[in-house]
Amino acid sequence: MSEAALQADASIYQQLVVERARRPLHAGTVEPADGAADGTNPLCGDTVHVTLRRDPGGRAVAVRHRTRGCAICAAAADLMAETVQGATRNEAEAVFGRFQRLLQDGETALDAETRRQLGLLNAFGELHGYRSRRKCAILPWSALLAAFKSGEDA
Amino acid sequence: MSEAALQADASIYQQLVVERARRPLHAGTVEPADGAADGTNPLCGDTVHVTLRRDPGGRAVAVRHRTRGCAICAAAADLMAETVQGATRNEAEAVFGRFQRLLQDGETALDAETRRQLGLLNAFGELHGYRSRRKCAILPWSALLAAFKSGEDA
Amino acid sequence: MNALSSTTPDLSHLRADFPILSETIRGKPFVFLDSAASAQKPAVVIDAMTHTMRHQYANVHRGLHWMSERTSDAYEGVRDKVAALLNAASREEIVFTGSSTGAINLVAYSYGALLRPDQAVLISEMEHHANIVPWQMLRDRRGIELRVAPVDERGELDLGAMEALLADGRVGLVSITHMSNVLGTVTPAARIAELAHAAGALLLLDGSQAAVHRPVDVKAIGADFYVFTGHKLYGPTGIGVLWARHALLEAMPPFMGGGDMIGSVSFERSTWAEVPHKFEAGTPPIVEVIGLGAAIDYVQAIGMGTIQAHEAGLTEHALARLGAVEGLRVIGEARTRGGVISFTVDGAHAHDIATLLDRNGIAVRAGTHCAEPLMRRFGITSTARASFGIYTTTQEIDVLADTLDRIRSFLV
Amino acid sequence: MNALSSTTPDLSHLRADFPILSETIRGKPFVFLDSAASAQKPAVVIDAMTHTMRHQYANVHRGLHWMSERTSDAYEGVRDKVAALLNAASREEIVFTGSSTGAINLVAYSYGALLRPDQAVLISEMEHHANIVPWQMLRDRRGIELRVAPVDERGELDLGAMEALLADGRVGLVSITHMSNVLGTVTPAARIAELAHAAGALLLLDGSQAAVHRPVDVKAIGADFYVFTGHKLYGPTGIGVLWARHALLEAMPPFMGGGDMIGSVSFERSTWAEVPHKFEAGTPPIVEVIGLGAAIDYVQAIGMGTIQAHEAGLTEHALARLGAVEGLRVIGEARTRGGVISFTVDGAHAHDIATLLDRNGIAVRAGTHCAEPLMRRFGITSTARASFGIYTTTQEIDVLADTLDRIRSFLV
Ligand SMILES: Cc1ncc(COP(=O)(O)O)c(C=O)c1O
Ligand SMILES: Cc1ncc(COP(=O)(O)O)c(C=O)c1O
Repeated sequence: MSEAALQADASIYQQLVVERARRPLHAGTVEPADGAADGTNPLCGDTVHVTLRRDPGGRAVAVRHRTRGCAICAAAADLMAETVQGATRNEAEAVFGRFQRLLQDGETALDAETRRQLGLLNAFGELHGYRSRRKCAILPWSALLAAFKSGEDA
Repeated sequence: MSEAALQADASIYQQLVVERARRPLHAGTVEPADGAADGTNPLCGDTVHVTLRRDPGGRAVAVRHRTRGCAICAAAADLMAETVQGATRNEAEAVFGRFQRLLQDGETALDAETRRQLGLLNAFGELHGYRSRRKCAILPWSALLAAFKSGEDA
Repeated sequence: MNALSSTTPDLSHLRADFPILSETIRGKPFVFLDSAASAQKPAVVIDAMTHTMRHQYANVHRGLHWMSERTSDAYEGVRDKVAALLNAASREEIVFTGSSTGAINLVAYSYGALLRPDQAVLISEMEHHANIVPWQMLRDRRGIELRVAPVDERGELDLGAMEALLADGRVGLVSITHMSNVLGTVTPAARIAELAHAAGALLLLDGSQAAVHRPVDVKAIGADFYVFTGHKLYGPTGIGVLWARHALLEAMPPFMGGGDMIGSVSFERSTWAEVPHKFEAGTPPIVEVIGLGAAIDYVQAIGMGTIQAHEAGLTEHALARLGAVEGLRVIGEARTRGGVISFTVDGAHAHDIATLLDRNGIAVRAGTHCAEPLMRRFGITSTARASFGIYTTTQEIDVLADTLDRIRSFLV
Repeated sequence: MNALSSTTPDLSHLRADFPILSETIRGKPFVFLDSAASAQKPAVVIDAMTHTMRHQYANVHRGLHWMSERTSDAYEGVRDKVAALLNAASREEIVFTGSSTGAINLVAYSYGALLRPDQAVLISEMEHHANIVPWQMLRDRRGIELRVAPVDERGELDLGAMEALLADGRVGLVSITHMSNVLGTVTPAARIAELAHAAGALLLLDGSQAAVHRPVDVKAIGADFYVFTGHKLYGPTGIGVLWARHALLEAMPPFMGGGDMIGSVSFERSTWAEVPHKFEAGTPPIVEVIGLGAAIDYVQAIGMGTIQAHEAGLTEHALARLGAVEGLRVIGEARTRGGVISFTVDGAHAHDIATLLDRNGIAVRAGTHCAEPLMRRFGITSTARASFGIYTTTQEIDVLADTLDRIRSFLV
């Protein structure tokens, strides 16, 4: 097993992604929750269940996910939960917007400030060369935004 | 209008073909007839009506056609009527067999004896390079064979 | 005699793009005047297909791997090109089929299943069999009525009669050619859309000919369905297009079942994929779609308006030249027309004309042109037809006219 | 480890015939193990298509001119090649469609219209969606029953259960895959034909995979319908084949309406052309049919028996090598099988495996493989699948196994 080959694997599945897929830090459910939603990818059957609790100002003070899916999806869910901790729905949408640009155009297309704001999410930078896998990383975010919305509608 | 061009035209529509299409020698109907049949080409709507009278030995002593069709079809009908004059059904079928080989393979593929037997029908020798027109030359023959048969069945 | 007006664009440089045009036929230069049956292909189309198969091919949609992703991108990219060509509202309105015939049958089966048995479909006397037989089959399957709008002596649609046929409000769909493949007539599409909609009917336009010869704007026309076929638009065989308004595609049941058109499958029940995929069952004509994309790029670079002007010039020239051939009668004299001219010659059968033209290297079509009812309308059994493409020249038309003169004197 | 038995033919010289195989993917040599989704094309197929479009192209059947006649000859000549490939009784039994999916839908619409609502269609648990959804749609349209024969743990058809499902004599058609695109299982076609016929049912075989991997003899099998798809047989996209016994084609109503499938057309009534033309409406995929002919010549020159032996050797080797990867489970262990191997790896999702293989230049497919019910049968949501073609080598399989080892240790 050559070093070069391992590095090639690692360029798309960075250490952080593999670790969070194996041992998520934000798995579980928030109880009681102010918002909950499921995301499902009909093509592969992967599902993400997101629950959250918000403070009176609308900030998500707790976000948890239960994911049955591939490593990309599981890690994306976990890093999402970490990143949007304390965010309002609008702020979460802004992060998601940046994340989508990262997946769409790749790291090199983004300015330094955006890259800084993306923080841990930069781990998915190489996904932009794997178009069919982008939806795996996006699935948790659709569930999150639906969870925010379900909380507001309730 | 160049000589070469005229010759090119004439190589497929020999003088005999053009003449018989314009002024058939065997057009009309035999009355009373011992056999009659129609041939129709559904692709172009051309029709050939063949009537014949037979002697006790089964020989077609009179054959006439009424053709609404292209020059190839009209000339083929007229030259057919001339060629099978006095033939039995079996003999007509043998002529038709030789004629089909001429259309299929061309003059050069036939032996001298066959070419001799074909007589006037050799006028259609170049048709073998024009596959889609062969059925125009064959149509009168289907009508003829059906007319023989209709006579026998009656 | 060289009646080309100065406003006619000169496209003769395009001939070099079509390798086949330098072939010889029976020792004569190839004069191809049968584009309405199927057009020849420019090298860019052939090369796009070849390049795909040599360098970047795999099945689309289903694969996660590099080749499959790249091929899917190329395939889906053509939907945008088609949407732009027709000015469709979105790429999701573009469904790939096998041909125009495939597209019309899709509508006849799928939209046809939504028609009530007491409704009618209205076609015209100048339709191609592809726009007659599917509706007859629907009639025989579902009991709907088939109505036929007449064509006048000039070869134009009788709009008054059409309005009368629509008057009882029972017509659910008007399905009309946008340009006749026999008469060259271009139909007043926007006006027909108004008439149809005023009577509560939808409008399908058979653009198999029109889309090749002029700019098409389905939004400006106000059509509901539009179909065309790749091989006439200088593209590959095996690929056709159905455009339909999004809401219609949403409402219509699927036509064929299989892979790629489903959401999920269980033996009890399956759900359908989003449009347009709902209508694209199984492995699509991948390489052919990519080739169609190259063909669309090619004609768009020339400009459909330029193509239309070029053919208008050719048609004018041809009508003048052919009109001077003794005994020649042009069938159809519509005021708005494209580069398709059908004719008969007194005393000479269309098939003999076609064969003698072929003997001289000139390819025209002879027969009923898949429009038997129209032949009956004009009291003829067949015509010879010369049709033009972007590569057609006035010289070729002159060769046609001169040869017809000679053939006539030889045959008659 | 190089377990290739000495009887396995060496076909590695064929790789040079496939231009795409020398591409690199993400900087790595291209290891294409996704032939079951769609095969790559040898240069002879690409060249046949290119040659047609560059030198000898026009629409078929309708034209009297030289180009049209020559193109028609080439097109019709392929019917003989297909008939020989399948050992059909005559060329008239060969119908060209757009794909396997198109062919099965043709039967579902056309033969399906001849079934009585109290009859049933019997499929199996291991069908591709292309052989499930058309029958569901027929059920929903006509009220027939859809029965499903189970698959055992090994991935073989349960023939006892099948016989029981046929026992009441109400099954009109058995429609079964000749080789599973997921499990590799080759079904006992002749035995199924006996069972079906004994119960008064006809048999359709979905040969989309089988026809690629082994000799097929529809007469020896005793089948009634057989379908396959060009793009998996090293041929073009956009072309499929339906074979059916002549008497069946005669009895069946047409599927699509349009040009070339009619005898004559009037608005009141149309008559149909002779088979097989009755089922080929509109301009067919001309260039694709010609390309399919080149593909058939190519595989026939190698020999379908040789191809089968080659893939049997590869499959044996692959089962041994993959079986040694920790946590890897092969789905399907049929005793008669072809070169398609689906597997799961404990703790690693199929999509991650596919992506990491792709990162290393190796193309496999991951997902449900258009066979969701079969996934459910085996209690899984997806698999990774490696599938072999005539150009596949044991070295490629070794690279796959080694890379899987590494990926596993990396991911799990
Ligand atoms: C067993 C089987 N049946 C049917 C099909 C459908 O073939 P196509 O997509 O070419 O119509 C496939 C392949 O996708 C297959 O593997
Ligand atoms: C007006 C018109 N409609 C429909 C068709 C059918 O097109 P296709 O044979 O490609 O399906 C044609 C051409 O043949 C046509 O000219």
